[in-house]
Amino acid sequence: MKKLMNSPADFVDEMLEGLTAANPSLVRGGETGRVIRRADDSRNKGKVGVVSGGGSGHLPLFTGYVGKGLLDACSIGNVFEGPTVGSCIEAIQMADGGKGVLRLYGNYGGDRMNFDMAGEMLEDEIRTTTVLGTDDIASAGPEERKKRRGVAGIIYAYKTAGAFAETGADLDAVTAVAQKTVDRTRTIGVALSPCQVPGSDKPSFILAENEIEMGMGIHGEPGIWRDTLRSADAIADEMIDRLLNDRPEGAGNRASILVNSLGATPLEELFILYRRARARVQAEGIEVVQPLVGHYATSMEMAGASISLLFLDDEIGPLLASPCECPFWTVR
Amino acid sequence: MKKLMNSPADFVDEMLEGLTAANPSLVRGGETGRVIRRADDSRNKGKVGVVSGGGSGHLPLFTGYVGKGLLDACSIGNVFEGPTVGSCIEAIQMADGGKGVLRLYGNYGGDRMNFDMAGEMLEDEIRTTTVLGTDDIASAGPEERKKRRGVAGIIYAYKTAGAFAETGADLDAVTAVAQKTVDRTRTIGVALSPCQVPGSDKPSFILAENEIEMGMGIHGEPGIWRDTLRSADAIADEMIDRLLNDRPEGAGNRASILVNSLGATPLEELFILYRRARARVQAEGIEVVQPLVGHYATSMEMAGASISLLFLDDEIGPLLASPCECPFWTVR
Amino acid sequence: MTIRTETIAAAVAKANQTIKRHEQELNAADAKLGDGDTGGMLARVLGKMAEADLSEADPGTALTRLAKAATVATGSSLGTLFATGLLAVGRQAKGRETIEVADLAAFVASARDAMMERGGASLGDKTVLDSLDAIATALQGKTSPTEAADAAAQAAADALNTFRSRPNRIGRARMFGDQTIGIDDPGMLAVMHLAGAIAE
Amino acid sequence: MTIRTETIAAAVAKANQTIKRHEQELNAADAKLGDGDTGGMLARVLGKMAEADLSEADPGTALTRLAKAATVATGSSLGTLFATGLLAVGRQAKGRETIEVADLAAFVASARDAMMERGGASLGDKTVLDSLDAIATALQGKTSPTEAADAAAQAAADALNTFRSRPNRIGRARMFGDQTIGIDDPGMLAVMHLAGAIAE
Ligand SMILES: Nc1ncnc2c1ncn2[C@@H]1O[C@H](COP(=O)(O)OP(=O)(O)O)[C@@H](O)[C@H]1O
Ligand SMILES: Nc1ncnc2c1ncn2[C@@H]1O[C@H](COP(=O)(O)OP(=O)(O)O)[C@@H](O)[C@H]1O
Ligand SMILES: [Mg+2]
Ligand SMILES: [Mg+2]
Ligand SMILES: [Mg+2]
Ligand SMILES: [Mg+2]
Repeated sequence: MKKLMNSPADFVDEMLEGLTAANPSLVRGGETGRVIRRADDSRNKGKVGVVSGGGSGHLPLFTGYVGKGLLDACSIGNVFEGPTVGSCIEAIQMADGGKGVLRLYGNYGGDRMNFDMAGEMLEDEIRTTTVLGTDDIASAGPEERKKRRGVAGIIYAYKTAGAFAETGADLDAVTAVAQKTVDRTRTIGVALSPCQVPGSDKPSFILAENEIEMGMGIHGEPGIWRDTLRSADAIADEMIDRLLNDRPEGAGNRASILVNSLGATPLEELFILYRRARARVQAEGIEVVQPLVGHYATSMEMAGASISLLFLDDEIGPLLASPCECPFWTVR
Repeated sequence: MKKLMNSPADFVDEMLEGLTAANPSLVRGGETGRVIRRADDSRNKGKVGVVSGGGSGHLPLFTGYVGKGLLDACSIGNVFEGPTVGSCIEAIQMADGGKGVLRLYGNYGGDRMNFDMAGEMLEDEIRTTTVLGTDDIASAGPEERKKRRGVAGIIYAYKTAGAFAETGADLDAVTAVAQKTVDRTRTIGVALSPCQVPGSDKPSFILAENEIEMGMGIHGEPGIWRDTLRSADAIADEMIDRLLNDRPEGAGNRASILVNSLGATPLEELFILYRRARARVQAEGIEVVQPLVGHYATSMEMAGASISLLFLDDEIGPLLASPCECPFWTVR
Repeated sequence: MTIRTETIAAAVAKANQTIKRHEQELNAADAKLGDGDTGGMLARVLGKMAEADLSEADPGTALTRLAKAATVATGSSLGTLFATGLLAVGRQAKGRETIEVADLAAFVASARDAMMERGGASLGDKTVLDSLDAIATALQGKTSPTEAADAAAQAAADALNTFRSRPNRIGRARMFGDQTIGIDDPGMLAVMHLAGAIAE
Repeated sequence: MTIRTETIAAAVAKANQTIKRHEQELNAADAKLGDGDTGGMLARVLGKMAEADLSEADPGTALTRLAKAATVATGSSLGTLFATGLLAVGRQAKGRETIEVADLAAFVASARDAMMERGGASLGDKTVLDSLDAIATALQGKTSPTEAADAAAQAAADALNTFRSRPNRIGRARMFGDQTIGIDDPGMLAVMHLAGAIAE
């Protein structure tokens, strides 16, 4: 697999250099150099901080969502590795304006251990809470929902928690909104072709010519089935069926749809998927609001797409619609 | 090559359906169904209209740039085919608020013939002018600059012409600004892997494992050389060298850089390229302003990237910085 | 013999079948020099033309309707040029109940000229223009339909052979420069198949 | 025999060499069940540890410095657990000039327990915990360094063999369920190589 890169060892740092050079609203900080924070420092805003973190290779996740009404800071690890405990500590410190910090990140072992350690090490100085993204319905059954991994749908929780924090809400309230958003978000992905970790001599998995995998994870974790390619409508139908079958309690009749490219899949195909997904959701009597179609959470050059549904209620609906501003997502 | 699609014959129409469903600021119109116009109809804005058009398969080009401060309407053809004359006529009509319409599109045979025919057929009703995007330095030498094809850099002309039209400038003035922007824009691309036209049974070209082509066109037109993959810095250096060697007269010392994915190449790699490109341009004593890094003009799932430079002057600098709003590019 | 609307409709039907048969061959020829869509595009265009309603149309009107069907089906260079040529011929035939075989040479020449004007290419650039030019010349003085059809088919085949050893000088293919020497121009190849089909 | 900071430094150097040699093998083992980075990650971690400045450090301080080097190098599950284990052992050794071989069993057990607490896995889940548990048991009562090293290496190899036929129950590998039966856990494979290297 060909990549436009220099030494694999420099991949993440050079990427962060370019990211911040191109986006002056993002500042790289900390001794580790592996934290991105808002240029308009959150510490003197007297608001609850919201931090995230995760491995590299998922842009715009995670660092790209630092901005007003979203994240205050974000730690970032090597490709597909959790962020180091040092970078998690720094991210929490940079987000802390004295009102505490929500740690909001995906349910992966390394991420969890490092954010936990960071929280423990700071517990005398900064009050922190945790919400884990667990939106991927392919990764565990409904009875084991807490074990599910987090994928693209976490950006919905960034949005609502970030927006609520901007209103001056306290840490417990912001945490509750983030948790509710995660609880009401469902995602499923379909992979068409793999990606390759820089420096590795093999792709992360292998799919035969014309083979796809439903429910595969963003690092190549196994999915629900592997079979030959089907039509976009058939694929969208199955994804929407599975999402609707896993509807949260009290889902209501308004939802946002996120159709996300895993990387190489172009906008054309996303819009073809969205067209069907929307029709299917509407046919269930659910109103579709604030749709998102594009590259929101990727796995480098992996081909495929994910579909997420966020079932809105009267609290998180307005928070999704309220203003936010980062290089990859603007609401006005 | 695997694609998330239904029948190839429906590819473009289903894509447009999804595009407009996801983006209420874009309205699909005309008898042909192959025109996108602003939802806030441009016809009663008393301004010069700016239209573009081209083949499908390049999203966000061309239709994605319809919006305030950019295009008023856009005709769209089948994948890699020019827009039909009927759709060009409709696009011009939808953009016309009585002050004339600039036809601003890439220098490709089919596009040119159809926009020419449309202009001729409307000449008794609507005054139109033409500016052709010719930014791709790999497609002809400096002495044949007018023969060059248009690639990603055309979005700069959308931006300046669109912004100038919003100020109430007349058709000749808007046309002159578009032409000046094209004259001051230079692009070069590098391809890593091909794309495939829906319905075709072969990719548009073949590159061996580890082979790349410098200067290849967005439909697979031949480039400058084909050789094994090099480091991102070496590639960025060559691209910037070639762009700077082809600097327009009176280039000045301020430029915008656009690092654009041809489709499959992820943001991580674009930022690694941008980091180097920016450093090289700055080392020439050129200030970098308003950089753009992302998916701005693609060839579906083609892997690779293009770099464009727009050399600013006191007229187009402020036009690049002034507000615009479309689903894929917002300036405030 | 005279050419009526039914003659035109029959020719379109034949051409449509032929192009379907050669669709992937033409795509492959175009892929060597361009974007590999000549066959798919022509199949679509001729398919739409074959569906066009030619009822109660004199030959001129029929040709104009066919041209419109082509312009609705595509905006590609070749498709648009094809429509341009049909429009030009339709304009010549305007108001006439029938067309004589003897008129064909002038009609093809007028298509060629309109296409030259629209596309900006010149004779010798190795395009469909060169095929049409050869056909126009070959048709001169021909009055019997079979004689005319054979001459046109032969001229199209000869033009393809003659130009194979020259470089393309227009459109996407131009950028391949001397690499195009020895390679068939996909547009000329298509004209050969079409002329051959009508001759049958 | 007693273990000093130099003994620890030498062991790290050896481990570093060994891991480099097995980097792609470990990646390949992880690729079957996870994201294929175990080898690359451990090579990076041990490389950083080998560079750590252990001058003027007693064993406890040395272990803590090594743990810090590991936490700076990675945030992966295994790397973070590895650092967690080293920190626990460092805490036990705190203030002592030397460590006795006889202490090793308890030290490894404390690493195992700290890692269990941090990672939330249990014994039997087919992870490095099971290897460490086997090593801790094997070290019990061993006082000679070679005897201890051999016992540890053997225990790690045995654990790998024993668990091969069981399913993984934690982390990414869990999701493959019974497909993991018959496959080596990459973390356990790494412990086997490391224990083997130190035994040499
Ligand atoms: N400007 C032109 N004048 C005459 N013929 C042209 C011109 N441009 C293209 N052609 C013909 O069209 C053929 C290519 O057709 P097609 O593949 O449909 O075009 P494209 O994909 O470049 O839009 C060429 O082989 C050539 O014969
Ligand atoms: N929670 C855990 N507890 C104990 N060991 C674990 C845990 N998670 C992972 N491991 C061990 O780590 C190994 C995988 O390491 P690595 O590839 O670095 O992790 P990842 O890529 O999943 O972050 C597994 O083989 C297992 O032995
Ligand atoms: Mg990993
Ligand atoms: Mg074409
Ligand atoms: Mg073509
Ligand atoms: Mg792993």
